[in-house]
Amino acid sequence: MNSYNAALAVDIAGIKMKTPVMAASGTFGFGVEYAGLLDLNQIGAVVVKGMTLKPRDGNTGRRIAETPAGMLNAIGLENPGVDRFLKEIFPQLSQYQVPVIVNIAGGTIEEYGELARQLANSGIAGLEINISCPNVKQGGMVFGTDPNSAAAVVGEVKKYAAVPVIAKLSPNVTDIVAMARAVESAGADAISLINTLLGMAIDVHSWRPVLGNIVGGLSGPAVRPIAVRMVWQVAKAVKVPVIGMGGIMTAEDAVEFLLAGASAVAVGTANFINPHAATQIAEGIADYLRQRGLCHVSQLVGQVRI
Amino acid sequence: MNSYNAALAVDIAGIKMKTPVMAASGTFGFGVEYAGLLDLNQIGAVVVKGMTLKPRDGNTGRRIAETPAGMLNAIGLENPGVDRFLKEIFPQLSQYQVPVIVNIAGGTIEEYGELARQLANSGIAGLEINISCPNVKQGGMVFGTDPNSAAAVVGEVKKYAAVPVIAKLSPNVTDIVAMARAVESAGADAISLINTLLGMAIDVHSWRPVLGNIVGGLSGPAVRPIAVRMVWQVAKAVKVPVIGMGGIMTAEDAVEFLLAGASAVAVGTANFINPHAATQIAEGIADYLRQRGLCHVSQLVGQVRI
Amino acid sequence: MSKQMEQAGVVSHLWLASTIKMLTLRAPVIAQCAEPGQFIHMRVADSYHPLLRRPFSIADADPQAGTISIIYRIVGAGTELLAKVKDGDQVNCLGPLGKAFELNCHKPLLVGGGMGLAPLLFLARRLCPRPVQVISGGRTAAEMVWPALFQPLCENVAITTDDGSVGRRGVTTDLLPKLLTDGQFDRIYACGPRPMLIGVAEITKKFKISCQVSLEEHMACGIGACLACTCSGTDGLRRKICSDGPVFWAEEVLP
Amino acid sequence: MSKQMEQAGVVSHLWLASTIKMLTLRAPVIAQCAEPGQFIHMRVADSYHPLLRRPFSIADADPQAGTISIIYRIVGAGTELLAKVKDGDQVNCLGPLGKAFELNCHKPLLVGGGMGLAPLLFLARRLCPRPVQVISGGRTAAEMVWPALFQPLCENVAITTDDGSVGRRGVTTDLLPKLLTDGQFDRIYACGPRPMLIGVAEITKKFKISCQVSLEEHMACGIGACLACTCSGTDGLRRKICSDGPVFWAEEVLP
Ligand SMILES: Cc1cc2nc3c(=O)[nH]c(=O)nc-3n(C[C@H](O)[C@H](O)[C@H](O)COP(=O)(O)OP(=O)(O)OC[C@H]3O[C@@H](n4cnc5c(N)ncnc54)[C@H](O)[C@@H]3O)c2cc1C
Ligand SMILES: Cc1cc2nc3c(=O)[nH]c(=O)nc-3n(C[C@H](O)[C@H](O)[C@H](O)COP(=O)(O)OP(=O)(O)OC[C@H]3O[C@@H](n4cnc5c(N)ncnc54)[C@H](O)[C@@H]3O)c2cc1C
Ligand SMILES: Cc1cc2nc3c(=O)[nH]c(=O)nc-3n(C[C@H](O)[C@H](O)[C@H](O)COP(=O)(O)O)c2cc1C
Ligand SMILES: Cc1cc2nc3c(=O)[nH]c(=O)nc-3n(C[C@H](O)[C@H](O)[C@H](O)COP(=O)(O)O)c2cc1C
Ligand code: FES
Ligand code: FES
Repeated sequence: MNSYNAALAVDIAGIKMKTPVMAASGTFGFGVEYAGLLDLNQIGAVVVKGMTLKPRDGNTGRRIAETPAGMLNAIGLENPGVDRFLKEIFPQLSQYQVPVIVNIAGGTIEEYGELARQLANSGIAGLEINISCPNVKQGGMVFGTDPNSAAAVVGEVKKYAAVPVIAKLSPNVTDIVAMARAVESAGADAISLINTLLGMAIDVHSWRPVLGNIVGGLSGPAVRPIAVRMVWQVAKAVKVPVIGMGGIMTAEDAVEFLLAGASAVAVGTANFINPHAATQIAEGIADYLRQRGLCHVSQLVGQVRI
Repeated sequence: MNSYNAALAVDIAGIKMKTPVMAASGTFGFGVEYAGLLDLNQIGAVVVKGMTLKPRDGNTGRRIAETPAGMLNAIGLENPGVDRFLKEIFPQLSQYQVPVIVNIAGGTIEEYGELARQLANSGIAGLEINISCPNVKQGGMVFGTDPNSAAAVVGEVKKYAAVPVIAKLSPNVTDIVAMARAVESAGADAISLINTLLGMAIDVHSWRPVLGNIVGGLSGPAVRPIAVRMVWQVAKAVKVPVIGMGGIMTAEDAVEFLLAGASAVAVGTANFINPHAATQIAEGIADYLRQRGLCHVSQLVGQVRI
Repeated sequence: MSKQMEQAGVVSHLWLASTIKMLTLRAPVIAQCAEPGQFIHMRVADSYHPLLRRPFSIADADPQAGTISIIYRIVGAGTELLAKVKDGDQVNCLGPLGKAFELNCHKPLLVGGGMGLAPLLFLARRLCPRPVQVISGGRTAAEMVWPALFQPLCENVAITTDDGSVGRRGVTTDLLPKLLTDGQFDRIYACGPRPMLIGVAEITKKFKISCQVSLEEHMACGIGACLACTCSGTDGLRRKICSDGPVFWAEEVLP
Repeated sequence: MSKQMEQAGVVSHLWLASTIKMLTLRAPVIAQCAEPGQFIHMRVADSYHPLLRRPFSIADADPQAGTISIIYRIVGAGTELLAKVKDGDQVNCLGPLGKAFELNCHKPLLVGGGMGLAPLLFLARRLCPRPVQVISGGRTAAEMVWPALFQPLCENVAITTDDGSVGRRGVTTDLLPKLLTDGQFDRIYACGPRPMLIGVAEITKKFKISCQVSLEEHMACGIGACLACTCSGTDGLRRKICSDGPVFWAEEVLP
């Protein structure tokens, strides 16, 4: 397990990771759920579920649906709130050496700032700003589809944040590069993409939407070509590191994102299918490097030959 | 075969179709290619490959790639040009009773108008304005991602068109409803959606983009949830009929679009996998109606129970 | 030893009814620590079609033989694929998952509707040699595969069907009041459709008998990470059905 | 009778080399009208994974027996799935597709590289009893399954391999000039990698011998509808490889 460390270790905007393979927000709980199944210390970073100031129950009704090579989710940011996170959950997670990144979601710009303030000296490794959740009425994706609003949120968070700030972009936009440039100018230390694509499924037996929330976010292999395209476009346009995700199931999928310009990747839906996905993908990247005589993963980043 | 006619016949903005299942542009050639395999007269309408004023060779290099439950294409609007279409191809196709809709693509607003003018009295049943092709540098999707440009194109085409005009929308936008409203206000008689989503694939062996054109359009079952969501949003917002497409493989998939609000559907990628898709899906819809004691397909349109 | 991912070989795969099969797998690690009420989360295909795992209650486990069994109904694409699995094939299982039934009782009554009887079968085995009674509810005789499975483990198997084609016409809860009046039961275990569970919980509350229920919800991760399956407890706190449950005390989650 | 969609039963499925298999299918309608150079477009899975059909040259067809054969190399996900197909399974085939070789010659020479030899095998059979000679090129001895297949149909089988492990070390075009000088051939048929085809076309042009080549491209529809597979002819007009080809006169499509 440790043999690949040298080749895989990366530093994303100051967050030091043993491997470039992170666990994506909302798909890895608070990390501890997976502790019995894999060695959390062998994961690049754990991005915890979207956190709000107050506890949230999330959406009612059915929350997930399968689609061809993908899934829809409409969890609706269920979470225990930042207080309980800091008091009850983070102490468990901080026993591991893995960097913990907290994904934050506010209903107003001020709430994002307040979340950053409350998390400032907690010992977390980074903040990921979720301006891209398609499953909540207020905030969420609204901030993620307008460059000015996105920049305002990032600016506010940067005022209070003591750790690197990652802006997570929504793919539900006409111009992903404009969004990336806006958050970079506002001070984002890194950019992650993509969040889920807004989708819908209807049950042809009951004539009802499959999801209680009517619409939900599409993730999984189905969206990978869209994600790779957006990572490629954004990585060319910004200077900050890009964290790529969207449908990564295998080491080859991860390499595709690295070649497109991602400095690290995150694994989401794959965790549900294979709980060892994040560590196995890291091992697979190490093998890939070894087979090609490469000594570090950075030798892949952005190397697509156009 | 004829038993389902009464239940399935639809009139989309004046185009009379035997079934609500059309063949999508670019996936059914000029119809005649499929003539040996199925009865063209049993298809709702044939939408022919995107047509330009001058012949086009399309993109060089590899033009298609498979992705999970989907495919990328970067044909680049290869076509013989409107002259040869009218002289050599349309006469073959017009021997059938199936309505022929011509998908038109211009590099400028004037070119769209000129295409409409040249096709005005040719005997075609309708025009579909392709403002959404992701695979050409000029025109194409540029018009499809800005409401004002889209409206301008539709307005120009309406000046010359003697047949119903369908505006085909791109899904690569932040606000599909704004696009739909813009083309409706400009006079579109119907709206079709979705065209393909811009995607990319990289070969991890050669480090090169799989497609010669680098990026391409994603279609197939993978995109269906996105398409259903957009059809649902648009159908609620406009008065003109909506033609739904994106990943329809089975009659149940088609019913999902009808319930979401589409008055007709189009089958694209499915034609490649099953050349009988369009007719079999129509038969499947007829069965679906029969099993539920419904006497006409319109009883499904927009009936999703929210 | 707790939850594991295990590549399990098919030992046998039998039809019990026209849409119901029993699958027995060699999964020594899961078999070793499985307790009644727990489930396994299974991949039914190696492709992305379907993408997600499928949860099935453990209907039996034999630690000596290293085998576990599930009993399932074919209801959609995933179970249709699963039904094609053959002797010698391998299936990827995650388990045992979830919280098990509490076995601290003397005279239990098991109430199961439809496929909800699967976890109760394993429970009945582990409750032996205590006297076990079961009410087996279902739609119609053709699906009533359960009495034969429960008979060797139980004192008494009462049957209800919706259409009266076997046993009493009606639902399981129709039988409950009389049984509870006469039977001196000190624990009810229930698994089945939600309306049934609500009915059972109401009646047992009236009779002041402790009751455990097993809930179902659509699941993605199966281990408490994705929050697809949560519900609100009666205390207002959230519960994850996959990891805080599927077994709960009735009053914890039902009105 | 032209192209059809036919559900074809597997008659036999044999390994010819470690990554090469021959699949024989009962497909009476396709077998009836197949001509050498044509191909079938095949579904290798019922799921969406992979989504598209796969094209394979018809390597043999027996109208009496109602069977066709393909010979294929396992190179990716689709051919890996295909390799698992068993006797009695059904595969969905579209065919016969494309334009066939013209058989109007007296003394043909067949030049094939790698899997390009598959359509030439069917061609050799249909050219009989004319005297047929073939140059069979490949990478290495282990993949050289072709001589044994061509032997019963041909006067002479010349062999080249990249590594010299069997036959002459080199490529098929190395042998061409001498053969064309001595052999009085009146037609060359070539199928294989593009650089080989260009080489063959150059040499045959010099020798003024008519030459047909079979091209390959990634295909979606296989019937001329999607334009995935087009190329420019030497006259500047576009050609669809799937329906105007895959067989072309060399000067039509090659420099
Ligand atoms: C903890 C748990 C234990 C289970 N144990 C068993 C068991 O022992 N035997 C058995 O036959 N089934 C059991 N199920 C249900 C089983 O998981 C589903 O029937 C199966 O996943 C359906 O897969 P599919 O692809 O065939 O159907 P799909 O095509 O996915 O769905 C078919 C129908 O089943 C419904 N369905 C699917 N999954 C669930 C679910 N998780 N909860 C409720 N409804 C669902 C769908 O809404 C749909 O109406 C259990 C479910 C859970 C959550
Ligand atoms: C008209 C025609 C006839 C053919 N006949 C034969 C035959 O008789 N025997 C045989 O072994 N193969 C033949 N092929 C090639 C065969 O279709 C591919 O090998 C097959 O589709 C690969 O599928 P896959 O999913 O295993 O590989 P993929 O994972 O799709 O691809 C694996 C590799 O093969 C390449 N490839 C895939 N399809 C094609 C193609 N159409 N043209 C060129 N390269 C391709 C890919 O670029 C990639 O490098 C033929 C192709 C065409 C177009
Ligand atoms: C069930 C589920 C819950 C998610 N919750 C969040 C969340 O709380 N915050 C967030 O930023 N992204 C969330 N996401 C998005 C993922 O982090 C990721 O961006 C997306 O799923 C694409 O990656 P994938 O295809 O690998 O899953 C969620 C995704 C899923 C499937
Ligand atoms: C190979 C290919 C070529 C296409 N060419 C065109 C085109 O010329 N004009 C157009 O408007 N849409 C074109 N499309 C888009 C389809 O008409 C359709 O909108 C899209 O593929 C979604 O439907 P599907 O998922 O059923 O394929 C093309 C799609 C494919 C796959
Ligand atoms: S299924 Fe993921 S939390 Fe329960
Ligand atoms: S493969 Fe579609 S035109 Fe040739």
